[in-house]
Amino acid sequence: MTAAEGRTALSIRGLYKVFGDSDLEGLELSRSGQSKDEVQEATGAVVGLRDITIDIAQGELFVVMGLSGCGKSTLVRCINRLIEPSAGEVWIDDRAITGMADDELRETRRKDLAMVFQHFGLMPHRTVLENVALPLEIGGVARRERRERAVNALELVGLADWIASMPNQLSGGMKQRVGLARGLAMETPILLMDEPFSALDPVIRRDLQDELLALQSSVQKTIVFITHDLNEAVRVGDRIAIMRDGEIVQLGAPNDVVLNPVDAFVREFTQDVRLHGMVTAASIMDSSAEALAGPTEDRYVVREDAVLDELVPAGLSATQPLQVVDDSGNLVGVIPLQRLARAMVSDEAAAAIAAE
Amino acid sequence: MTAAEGRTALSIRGLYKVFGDSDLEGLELSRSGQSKDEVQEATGAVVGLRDITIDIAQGELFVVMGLSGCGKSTLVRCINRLIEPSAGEVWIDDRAITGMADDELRETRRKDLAMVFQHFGLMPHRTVLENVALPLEIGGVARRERRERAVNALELVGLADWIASMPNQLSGGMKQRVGLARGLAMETPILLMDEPFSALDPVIRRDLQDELLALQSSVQKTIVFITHDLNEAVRVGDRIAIMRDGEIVQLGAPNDVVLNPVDAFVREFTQDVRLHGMVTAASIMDSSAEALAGPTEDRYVVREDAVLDELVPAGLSATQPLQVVDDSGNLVGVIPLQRLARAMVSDEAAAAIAAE
Amino acid sequence: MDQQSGRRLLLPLAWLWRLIASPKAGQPLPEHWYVRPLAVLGIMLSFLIAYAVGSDEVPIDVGRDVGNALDDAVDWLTSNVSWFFQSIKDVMTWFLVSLEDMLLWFPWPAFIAMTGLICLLMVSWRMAFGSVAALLVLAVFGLWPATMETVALIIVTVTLSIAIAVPMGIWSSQSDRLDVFLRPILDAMQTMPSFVYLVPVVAFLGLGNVSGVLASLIFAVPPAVRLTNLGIRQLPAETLEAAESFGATQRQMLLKVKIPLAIPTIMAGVNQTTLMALSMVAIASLIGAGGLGLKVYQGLGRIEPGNAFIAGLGIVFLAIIMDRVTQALTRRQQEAVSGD
Amino acid sequence: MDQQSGRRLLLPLAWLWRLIASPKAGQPLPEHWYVRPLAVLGIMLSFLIAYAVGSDEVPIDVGRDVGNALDDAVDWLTSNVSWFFQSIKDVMTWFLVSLEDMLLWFPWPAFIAMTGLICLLMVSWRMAFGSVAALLVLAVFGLWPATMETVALIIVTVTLSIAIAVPMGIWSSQSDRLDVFLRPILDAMQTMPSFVYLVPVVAFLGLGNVSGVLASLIFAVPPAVRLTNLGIRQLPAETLEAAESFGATQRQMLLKVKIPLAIPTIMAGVNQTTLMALSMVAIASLIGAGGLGLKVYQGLGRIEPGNAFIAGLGIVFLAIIMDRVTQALTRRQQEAVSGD
Amino acid sequence: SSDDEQQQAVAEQPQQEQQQAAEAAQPEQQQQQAMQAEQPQQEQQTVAAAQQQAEQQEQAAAQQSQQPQQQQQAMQAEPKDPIVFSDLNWLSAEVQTRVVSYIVEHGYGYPTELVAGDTVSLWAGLTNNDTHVTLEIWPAQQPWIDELDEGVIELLGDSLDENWEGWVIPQYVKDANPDLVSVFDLPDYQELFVTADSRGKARFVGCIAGWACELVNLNKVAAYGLEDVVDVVDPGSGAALFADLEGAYARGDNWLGYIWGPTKPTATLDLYRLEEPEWTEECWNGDQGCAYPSSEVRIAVNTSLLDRAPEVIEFLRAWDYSAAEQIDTEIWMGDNDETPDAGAIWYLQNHQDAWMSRVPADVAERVLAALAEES
Ligand SMILES: Nc1ncnc2c1ncn2[C@@H]1O[C@H](COP(=O)(O)OP(=O)(O)OP(=O)(O)O)[C@@H](O)[C@H]1O
Ligand SMILES: Nc1ncnc2c1ncn2[C@@H]1O[C@H](COP(=O)(O)OP(=O)(O)OP(=O)(O)O)[C@@H](O)[C@H]1O
Ligand SMILES: [Mg+2]
Ligand SMILES: [Mg+2]
Repeated sequence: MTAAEGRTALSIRGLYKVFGDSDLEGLELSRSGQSKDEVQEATGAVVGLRDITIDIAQGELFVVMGLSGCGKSTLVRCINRLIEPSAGEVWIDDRAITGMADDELRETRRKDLAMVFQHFGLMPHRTVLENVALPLEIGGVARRERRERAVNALELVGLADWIASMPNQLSGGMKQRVGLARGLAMETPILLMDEPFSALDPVIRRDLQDELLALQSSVQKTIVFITHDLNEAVRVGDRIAIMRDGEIVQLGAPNDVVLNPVDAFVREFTQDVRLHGMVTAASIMDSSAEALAGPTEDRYVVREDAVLDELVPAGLSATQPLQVVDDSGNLVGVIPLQRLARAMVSDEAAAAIAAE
Repeated sequence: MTAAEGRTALSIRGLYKVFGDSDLEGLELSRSGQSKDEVQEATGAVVGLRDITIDIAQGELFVVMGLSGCGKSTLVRCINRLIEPSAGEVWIDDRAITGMADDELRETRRKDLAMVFQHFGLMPHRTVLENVALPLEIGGVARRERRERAVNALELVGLADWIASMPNQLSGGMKQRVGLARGLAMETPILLMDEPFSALDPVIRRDLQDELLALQSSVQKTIVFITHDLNEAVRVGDRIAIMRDGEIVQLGAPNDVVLNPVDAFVREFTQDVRLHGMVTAASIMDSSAEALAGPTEDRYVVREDAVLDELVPAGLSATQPLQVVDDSGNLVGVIPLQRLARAMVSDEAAAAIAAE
Repeated sequence: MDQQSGRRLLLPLAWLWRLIASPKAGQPLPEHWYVRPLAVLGIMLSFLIAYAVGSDEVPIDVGRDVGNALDDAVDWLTSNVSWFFQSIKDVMTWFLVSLEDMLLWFPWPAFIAMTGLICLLMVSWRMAFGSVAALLVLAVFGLWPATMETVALIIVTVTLSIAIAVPMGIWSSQSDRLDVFLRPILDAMQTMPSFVYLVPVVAFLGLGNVSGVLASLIFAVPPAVRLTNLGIRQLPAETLEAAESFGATQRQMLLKVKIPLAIPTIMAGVNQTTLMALSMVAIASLIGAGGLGLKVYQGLGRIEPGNAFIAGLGIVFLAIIMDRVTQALTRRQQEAVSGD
Repeated sequence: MDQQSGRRLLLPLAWLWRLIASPKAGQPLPEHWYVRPLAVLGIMLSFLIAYAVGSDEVPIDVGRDVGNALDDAVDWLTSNVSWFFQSIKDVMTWFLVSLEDMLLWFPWPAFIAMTGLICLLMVSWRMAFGSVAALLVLAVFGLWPATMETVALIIVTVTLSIAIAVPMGIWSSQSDRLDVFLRPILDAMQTMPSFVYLVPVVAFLGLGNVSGVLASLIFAVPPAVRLTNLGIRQLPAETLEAAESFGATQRQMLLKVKIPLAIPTIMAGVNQTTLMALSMVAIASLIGAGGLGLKVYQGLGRIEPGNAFIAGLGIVFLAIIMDRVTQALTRRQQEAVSGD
Repeated sequence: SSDDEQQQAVAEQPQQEQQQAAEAAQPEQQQQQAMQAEQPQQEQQTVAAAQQQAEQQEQAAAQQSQQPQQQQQAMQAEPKDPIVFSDLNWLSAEVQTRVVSYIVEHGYGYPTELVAGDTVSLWAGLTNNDTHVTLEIWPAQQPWIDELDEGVIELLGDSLDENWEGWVIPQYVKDANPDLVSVFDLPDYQELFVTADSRGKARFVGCIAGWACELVNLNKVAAYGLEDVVDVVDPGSGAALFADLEGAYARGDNWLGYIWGPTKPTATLDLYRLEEPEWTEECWNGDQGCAYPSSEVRIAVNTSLLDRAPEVIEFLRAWDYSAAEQIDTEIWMGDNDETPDAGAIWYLQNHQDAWMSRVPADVAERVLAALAEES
């Protein structure tokens, strides 16, 4: 996980988006702290985004999730200004895209921002190759080079044999691969993905997630990835932002979000995720001085990032609390077997212990 | 769980459905054992169902699942003959619906078979109440009675306040509640549900699943429930049939299907299900005479239908193999702690142990 | 002719019929590699034959004989079936005359105000202004009585069209056979130049507005039939399936589900029918129908294009007003039924 | 008039304009409870006023004056701009005559075989049989030369319509202002009875096929403009959004994405245009155009409905063949572009 | 093939020349076609050929290209521009136009063309010099003939003598009501002609929209005091007027209306013309309460023709086609279900005295020669 340590590649500051005729009034009200519903009641304007501030690091895979209508698509479209933000700024490296003139914006879209769509957005009248080459054609890349880059990208997603096919000859998963190849062929540092896998069958979906992760480990792009599926978010994300009604209600690493939901909404949202792969030794260990000073003989040693599924076998063969060590082998806490057993009983208990 | 012990309410015997112009040739080939693809290659006919035989008990909630295009909808539509089967029989109690004349069939549809649709199938020009009353109107029920029954059904699904609304004023979840109410108002012994919750948001979906289970525990209908989501299937089903290419590849109780997938296809399909709630003591215990004759002192006793999540806490506090007893307290097997630990490590290991 | 040779004659016909009637006959030739070369060959062959036969002239000409036979048929109908047409005519005449009287009895400012209000409630402010302005223009141009006569004609034509077309559309939506049978007839009704049937219509019904209505009907009925048929056939399968699963009879399906759901498309058909009827107003004046069409025709006859244009403008105004109002109606119906 | 009173006069006009031009003017009156009573009241009031004023007659009549002024305008144009029309006429005449010569040079069996083949490859077996049979009927009815003349007329009309309509449709799809401006003009072109412009057209272009083409153009252009416009405006937002996200300029969007995707709808427009052009064939014969339309018109004049019918049938056959072929073309384009 | 070669050969000539050659050779071509036609269905064939010719004059050049080359050159000696006739769409005009164009073409050696259209379009065409001759102009009916003032158009000889206009009823109505003799008897017989849409009055079918008689009829109604007796119905077009009368006649309905002759119905149906007061200049300039005068029907030519073809102008001045000739031809056409093209040939063959008296002998000679080839 490459988390938020690197250089900031994409920075969103105080972003607002209000839809409708009376968007300015709506923006005013929203700024003064009124909720989406209140604003809609008062002015008829729909608040799409409300005071969003995020910094995304170079090479990070940043996931935005939330229920339908929470503003995910609006957010990602404000980044490349397919939707014009009502207020706030979006910075790419050291350039504010929000202030750009039309041709500068077009140039930025061509050079810096690629996008992959839920509905693929393929051009039905063009072959797969021509589809992948389209953004390059638009960007004025020479014919030979764009063919080369398009073929490379299609090879990367495993569609080298299909370059002459028409989109309607492809299955959904293949179409999305084309969409992905098109985004990759643009060779932009930033890739925006709006629910790229939501329209796909679960099996194909997992394949594509794997492929994305593999690709990401080699190309190391900055990716903003939208999904409404927490399993997917947890699987692919370096960090996750959970949105509701146009606001970010929680932002953090996947296990952080799952184990420490800030409120009932996020908890309900995260209920279906398989916790056992998520609860780590560190999250349930007892690191009080008192515990560390307990009986030390015959202890089983586990690493602090070992997950529940690994802890239990260790616990089953142990008779004393498990001993948790960090990367350098220092003792950082202990897990009494009783506590481990309680963590097993149910997801909620595990989360509760983690939250203790 | 009311499993397959009761009286058989719905019986499907040797059902075939072949689509296309050359359906008869296709049927012939399919009968002679050729696969869906082979038949399509040879005749152009699409095999929708191939030799389906199922008995569904009175009061059972029978789930059919499989990937898109495997024939689920075709199966359920053959039951009420919205699709005419190519061969085979469907019996409701002691009447063969497959042999019925038109008016008898209509009568059966009115009295015995209600259906709930993925796309709701509401009539946009009628109010919620009129929608729920429509099947009764069609069935010739008197105005007063149908109003009464419709209101009752709407109360049951919690939509009593919405009876005068038009369908397009409702959210997706509410629309499906109307669809459900419509099915319930018909007061048929059998309810067919074709992916009733697939079009809904995950949170609403879970609500409706709960509601269905609650309803079912009170009304005890015979339900054929179609889904492509195994989590849902496991959650609501008494038994599950998994289909592929028009055939049933596995049929059994939920944990049976999950723990003993007959082949790689079913295994891949069931990967995402949370096993820990599914693996029972019975499925991983060692019931060999030798094991039963092992050391008997200080044994921890567990019931045979205890699931892994319950076994582990017991295992953590035990030092000897766990002792598994049946309902009447007889010892039926033991679980060595080593074995329990292995079951914990991964889903696949658990399934493997169960399959041993 | 003995039976044997009779059969010999019928066999190729039967074969031809089988070929044409088979479902495959409804598809284009599959694209085999040999299709194109064969096509080119066929055309070259027919060139060759044409030159070998040595004449560009079509060798037979029976057009005049057939035409005269048809004339005789029309004559026969005129003398022998007139009682039938006459009774239709009487009913329609009464209807038209009363409607026109009613419209003319209506004070013109009241009519304009009402039209404006309808537009205001159904369409938009803009349209309300526009329609009031347009009607005022017609009034001060001295076209008010002609406008009312045209309105009466249109109302009668549209009403009759609907009365004929909607049941026919419903019926043909229920029967593929009827649909296939009707389609070329509807095509012919819409594309047959009206000059062709003006004379027979007059011979049957005499001069006047009734004949005008009948001639307009021929042109105005097809879109309503088509759209009614289409509206019912295009209904979402899911909704119909649901009704079917409740054990609805054909009749129940039609009355409780299909027709109510097809109303927006049927309304679109009415919109089309209205415009078609209006487009026949000028032609109808060739056979004695009055109103704005007659003014246009008189302008033509007197070589006064300016006056013809003004009357034509009246027709345009009426068309736009009726179009927008029926479209608004369609949209309302659509909204009521959309987004299941 | 001093400035003061001028302004006083303009103020209410400006207010009216603001009202009409505001976006709210595009919506129907909201349904408040007082709307309906007010409406009834308004109508009753206008009744009262009408009776109080005491006359049902419209008090002013300026129709004739305006009409005569328009006549003068047409006269002026005829005398002063004819050089412009003349040069158009020369080009089109050359085009028409060459095309017709070519079609007539073509041996008729070859033409029939070719039409059959096109139908076979594009539409269906059934249509191929039908078209060959229909054309053979026309040939033996002695209508071959007339048919070819009509085909030439239609080809020229449709070609010109497309050349005019498609760019106009594209342009108006890019500009809401132009769209709003064009819409009533297109409405007027389609609903203005052709009798209105026959005389001016002859005055400008003289008698003959060229005038026929121009008169048909007025009627045939609007659907192609509308459908081109619609085809581009109705494109799925997702596809356009994708192209936009690559940084496409307006021009690139139009050329690389919008127009290619709108081709099926544009083809549907061509289909409509063809049918409209055919429906004008008979009317065009009023100003000297030949072909089947003339045969129909002669049949009308000679009171020979049978012969008119046969020629009319020729038009129907051509219409059905052209309709099915262009529809098949549209469908092909649709298939190429559908199912993203 | 040889045709192709000719096509190319012709194509090499300058455009203008080719055109003229084509036009000049026209009579020759017709002869050829006529000679080939020695087959059972002779007449029909000839008719077909003539018809085709009449309608395809515009393509003369194209047809010509199939003629042997020598002939073209031979005829190039006296190239003449074609004379275009307005082909009005009622029967008398159609027959007359074909007769005259036949004589002009074969007798005077001018290629001729016919352009069809409706009356006003053809009038506009004549003023435009699109057409050069219109054979039936009813100045009394067509008030827009003020174009004459501009010197664009010249009215020549009479064209349809003995024509008449009047109010008629079918003879069987007259027979059933012997006392219905004059327009002044109409109030007594009002009931006879009442229809559903005539609002209790007698239905009176008036004159074609836009013609002068439309107003004259209204004036007469007023002058005869029939305003409360008759309801004047505007028939729209001539075709509709005739069809209405023929339909009523076929059914045996009572019919009252205006018509003029010679026309197809007046030739084929037995009609009774209601009596009206004698025509006087005085009454005609007053309330018009008297019979129609016999209208003069004139031939109109575009003034461009005056200098170009003086011999044709001479012929047209002498042309004096009578109603009797027309009626005779129409009856023959009706009996044989024939077209005006065939009717014109028949007239030329069977009314030689009539037309030969109007042309110089040499012209008649040439026409007769051409006619001899026709059958
Ligand atoms: N053009 C628009 N005009 C008005 N409101 C809009 C517009 N686009 C979006 N909205 C509103 O903004 C909110 C956020 O929409 P958005 O499409 O971003 O949601 P989302 O999270 O992407 O949902 P989904 O999962 O359905 O794609 C919604 O309430 C929506 O109704
Ligand atoms: N009317 C039909 N004609 C031809 N083939 C059909 C028809 N209906 C269904 N099929 C085919 O039958 C197979 C089963 O279709 P069915 O609709 O039952 O699948 P399903 O399991 O319900 O899929 P989904 O999850 O997408 O609803 C598919 O291969 C489909 O293509
Ligand atoms: Mg979205
Ligand atoms: Mg399905």
